[in-house]
Amino acid sequence: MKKSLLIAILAVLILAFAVSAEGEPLLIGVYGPLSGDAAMVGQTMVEGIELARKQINEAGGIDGRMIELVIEDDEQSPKVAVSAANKLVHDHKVIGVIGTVNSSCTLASMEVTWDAEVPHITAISSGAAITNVGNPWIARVQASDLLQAGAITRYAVEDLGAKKIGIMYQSDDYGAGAMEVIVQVLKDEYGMEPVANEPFEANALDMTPQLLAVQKSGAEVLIMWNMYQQGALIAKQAREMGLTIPLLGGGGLTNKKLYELAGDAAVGIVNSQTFFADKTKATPSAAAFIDAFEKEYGRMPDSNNAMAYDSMMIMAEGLKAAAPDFKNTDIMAGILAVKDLPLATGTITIAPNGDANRDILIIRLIEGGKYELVK
Amino acid sequence: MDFFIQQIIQGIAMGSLYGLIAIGYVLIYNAWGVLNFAQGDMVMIGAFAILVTHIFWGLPIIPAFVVAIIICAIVGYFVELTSFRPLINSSNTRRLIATIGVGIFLRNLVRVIFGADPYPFPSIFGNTPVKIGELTIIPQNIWNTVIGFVLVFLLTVFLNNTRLGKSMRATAQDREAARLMGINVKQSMSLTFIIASVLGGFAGMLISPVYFVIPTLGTSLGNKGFSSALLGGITSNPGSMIGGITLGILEATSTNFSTSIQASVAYIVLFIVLIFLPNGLLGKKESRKV
Amino acid sequence: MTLFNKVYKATRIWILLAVALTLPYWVPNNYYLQIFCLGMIFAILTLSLNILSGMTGLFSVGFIAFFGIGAYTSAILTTKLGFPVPLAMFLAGVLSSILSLTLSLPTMRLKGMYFAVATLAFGEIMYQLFLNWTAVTEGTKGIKGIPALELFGTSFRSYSKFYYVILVILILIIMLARNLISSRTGRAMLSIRENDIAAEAVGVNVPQYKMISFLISTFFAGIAGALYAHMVRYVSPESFVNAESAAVLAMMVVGGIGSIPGAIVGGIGLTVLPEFMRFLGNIRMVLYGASIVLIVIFAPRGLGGLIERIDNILSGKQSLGVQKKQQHIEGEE
Amino acid sequence: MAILETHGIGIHFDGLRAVDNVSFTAEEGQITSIIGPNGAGKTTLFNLIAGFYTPTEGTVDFEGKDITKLKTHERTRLGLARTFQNINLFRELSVMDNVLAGLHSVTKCDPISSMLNLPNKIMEEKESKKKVMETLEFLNLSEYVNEKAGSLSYGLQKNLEIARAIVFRPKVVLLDEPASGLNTNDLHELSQRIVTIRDSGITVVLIEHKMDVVMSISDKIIVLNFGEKIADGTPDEVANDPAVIEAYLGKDE
Repeated sequence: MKKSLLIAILAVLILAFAVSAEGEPLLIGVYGPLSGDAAMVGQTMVEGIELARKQINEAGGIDGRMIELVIEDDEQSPKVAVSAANKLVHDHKVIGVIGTVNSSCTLASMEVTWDAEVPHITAISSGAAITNVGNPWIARVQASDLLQAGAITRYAVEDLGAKKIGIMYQSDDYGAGAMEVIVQVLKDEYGMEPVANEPFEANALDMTPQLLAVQKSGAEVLIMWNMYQQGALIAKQAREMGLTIPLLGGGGLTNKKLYELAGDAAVGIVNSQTFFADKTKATPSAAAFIDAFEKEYGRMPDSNNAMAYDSMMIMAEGLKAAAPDFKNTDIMAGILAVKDLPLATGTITIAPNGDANRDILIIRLIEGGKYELVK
Repeated sequence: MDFFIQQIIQGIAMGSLYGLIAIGYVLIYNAWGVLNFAQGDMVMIGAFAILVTHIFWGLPIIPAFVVAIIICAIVGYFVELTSFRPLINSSNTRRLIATIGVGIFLRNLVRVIFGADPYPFPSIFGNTPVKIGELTIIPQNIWNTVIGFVLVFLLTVFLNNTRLGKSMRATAQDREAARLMGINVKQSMSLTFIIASVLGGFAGMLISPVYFVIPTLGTSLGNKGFSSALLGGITSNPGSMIGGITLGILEATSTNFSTSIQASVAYIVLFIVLIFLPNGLLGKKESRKV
Repeated sequence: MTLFNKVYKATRIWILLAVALTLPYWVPNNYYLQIFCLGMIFAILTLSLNILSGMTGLFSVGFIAFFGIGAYTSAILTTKLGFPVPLAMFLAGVLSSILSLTLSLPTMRLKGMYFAVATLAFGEIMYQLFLNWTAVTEGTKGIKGIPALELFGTSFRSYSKFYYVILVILILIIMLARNLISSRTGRAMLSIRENDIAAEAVGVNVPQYKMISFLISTFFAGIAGALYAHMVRYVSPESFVNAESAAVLAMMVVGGIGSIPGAIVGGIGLTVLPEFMRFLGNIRMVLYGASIVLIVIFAPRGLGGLIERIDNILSGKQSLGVQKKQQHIEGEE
Repeated sequence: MAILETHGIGIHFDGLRAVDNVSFTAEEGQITSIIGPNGAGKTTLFNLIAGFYTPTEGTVDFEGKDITKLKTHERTRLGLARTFQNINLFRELSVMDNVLAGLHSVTKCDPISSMLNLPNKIMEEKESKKKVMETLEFLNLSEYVNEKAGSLSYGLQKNLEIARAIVFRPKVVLLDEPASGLNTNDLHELSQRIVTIRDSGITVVLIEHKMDVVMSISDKIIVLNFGEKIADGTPDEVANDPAVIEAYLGKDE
């Protein structure tokens, strides 16, 4: 009795396997911080990718084959990110990888995809180093620190006419990477030096020592490079101590929490961005994305949603180009061949080093926690 | 000069919070002989307790504080009962590791319940800065400093002048002798732990209006707290307040010397104190027993 | 002693060795192999910490700093100065050892908690150094393109080859640690852990032996760090944050403080196990915290104690039921 | 010849004089006992001689050399061993390892040879174990060789302390109340053993409360009271000294 049952189950399993083998799905690996302090960012990334996958599959997949996602957590740790990438590549045998968030995690784990020669797109990491080590298997949708920090610095000097620029940054891979770019751009393009350059701990609460130093330096503009939590603290504490100079920053500031935490102190903060969720001003492709996202999740997408969505779309371009064999070299070639592709975060062209070139947006937080497009 | 004074003012505001956190370390160290690495997370628990009572439940501020204090006491008692009492006769190594475990547990439990994102908390005493000449002072900071000192004063009075306080002190000095004197050692140790937890939580309640409420609130504050405790002398309650303010001022003024040193100030101070001033600023010398 | 006991005793080490040597052939794929490699590197680190904390009773809360020093040293020597990898790995151990003097020399007088806090401060300061000393460490950008180990014309870039390098080093360090325990030096360390007053009375120069313990343990930790650097081939400060120190401590506790097999099981176990618990998300960390406390309370000897007990039963030294008193290098203060 | 001498040694803690201006000599090859009521400063005197405390005044001479500035482990190396009144064993280590540790000051094996199991280590370990077994046999401890020190009975632990102290053949051994907690049969055996230790060429300095032990085996007795020396001499001289009788009057042993 038992034996026959076992045989029956086995038979069903084999059958099921045989059926699925026909239209075998294309496995794409996704990894990001899904637990810990950055879990929200990881979650938004997965949402964007999931939406893109759904649209692609609903449109008939790629060469008749469906895309299936395998999702792994990297806990925001470089060590775990390496394991996660290995799991995707070697255990799940995915044909493409999207991830992760922290630049240090991407840098550590892209060695794995590089070695295994698996096409890899990072949606959110901005570290300049990712695309300048000659890794032929990586592409990036996020605008690198070079682009973002460069754009904000130019905005500060050219549009605001600032002669004295102060910098504050969170001393980790996100903040320090951008700080170096700002200093470089100021020096190379304008022959200037920042009047203050103050790091703070990534989980610091009291920003006044740094703000006092900025105030003393007589800076006309403060460029801060950090996430929205610290952004809120800086805005609040700067206003409290009477420092009223314009506050500028990077994409990490864009979050509805920024206004919730800092209130009116956050009004007027200007930051660089790759995506602006305003249908009236958006390109048709971006507007379509906003519509679809709102329908799917019942809220407006943020920039991470958009970049993750674009990552999946660019991966799909690679897959299309490589059909029906889906050879790794063909997929990567397809990704690098993307040119003037209208997507959620703009019209994207992938440069030979893997970076997605597009215009950087500058946005400003206005009354009520809304954003307006500056340029 | 104004700039320097402004730095000092800021240092005192932050430092008195460090001091308040430090007292929790001191109380537990003296009664239990262990540095409680979960003390920083009690600060976080306090911040979340007031968030829940005042914002989520909508209690007016005073009852909200009272209920939050009760929550902190309960959490403190739970930690003592589950992770300190069973290990009372274990080696220091084990007890230290247990406190690290408790910290990880509390931090992540709160994160599971409330998420990793920060919550705003409205100012209780007003965030509109007061201008005195060129100097800016934030009312909340003054209040925090004052409340910090008042609490330390009350604690000292309690420990020196009440029967319960005296038995707590006797227990901290010599557990065996206290037992012989007829003191309920178990009870006074529990009480010490609960008071330390409440003081830690209270620091969290004072901090939340200045900053915000987040599960990782206690990690760096905890380190600053025990640095202050050791700087002040781990055997001294008033010492921790002095230690906290000293550390606060050192941190605030460190930006004058080097921009990248601020994050390490607490640890460099700690290292120097341990080497050159092992009994801290106000601590008593621990004599050697053969 | 039954025949089974005898056979077990005679063969256990060979069986273990056979399993270890053939592992790359029967794990399903490279992912599992990589997890094992990482686990073994952390086993070496846990073993190093055990020499300091388990044997000598010096409790370190910032131990990952020496792992980091080792990783950075080997990374910098190979990428910037063109040192051959094996030499760089050795020097990683040496430098980690030398830098440990900056911690151990001034803190030798400190006891218990004070010492633990000093190590924590040291760990934080080292992290800030990795982060801010950009000229040498590349700061937050990290050091990229670290070469894989090459020996006698063979590259050990693939996990299946590097695995054996780690295995050999792990076995070597286990042997060294075992020899150490049953030696004059090891007994001096154990005596400090057990009773430093009596240690002085039998003529042990306590500060000197604490320092020796430090030098040995950080040498191994530095080697572990170098192995990590050449396996991942990228190092950045984020890998050496204080939470990692707590993770190594947890490995030591779960394995059993002072137990060599425990350190191996703890290091590998706490690297491999989380891989299969990751679906739990944030709850995993809650359970992690709770299990540390529970193990400290209810299984003070950790898995190492359990393994030693099973080993004793299988080799006939101990009958099932009663636990005979046995020598164990772990103690109560 | 005096092997151990103190000259006007003294120490005070927080203004309290624990030992005050004590001078005494222990002759080579003799048993010198230190007696006195509880709190007379006997153990403190031992701690001064062994180097656990630094004296506030006075000096300690060993074999005619001033050792006041030497650390405890340096004094042990010169051949000055001790036991503790309140037992300081390595509780979690085996009896074997405890006594092996006692050989620390006369063995040489360095950390590198220790880890690499070089021939010099193997030789030394073999010899050390032989010495340990001899000592354990002498003290009737051989059957416990693999037991954990902490699991032994109080009396055996006392014995083990002696084993650890004499295993390296020190020149002088300071025994702090070896008889406490022993029954009458054991007392006799202990006395015999202390005499044997002396006869083997180790000078013994003894703190003891059991007067019959002290009186029967001592060559010389020093009496302390309130940190000061009030008498010294042969057992007979001391027993008849009026100052000693006064010190002990009303203070029951």
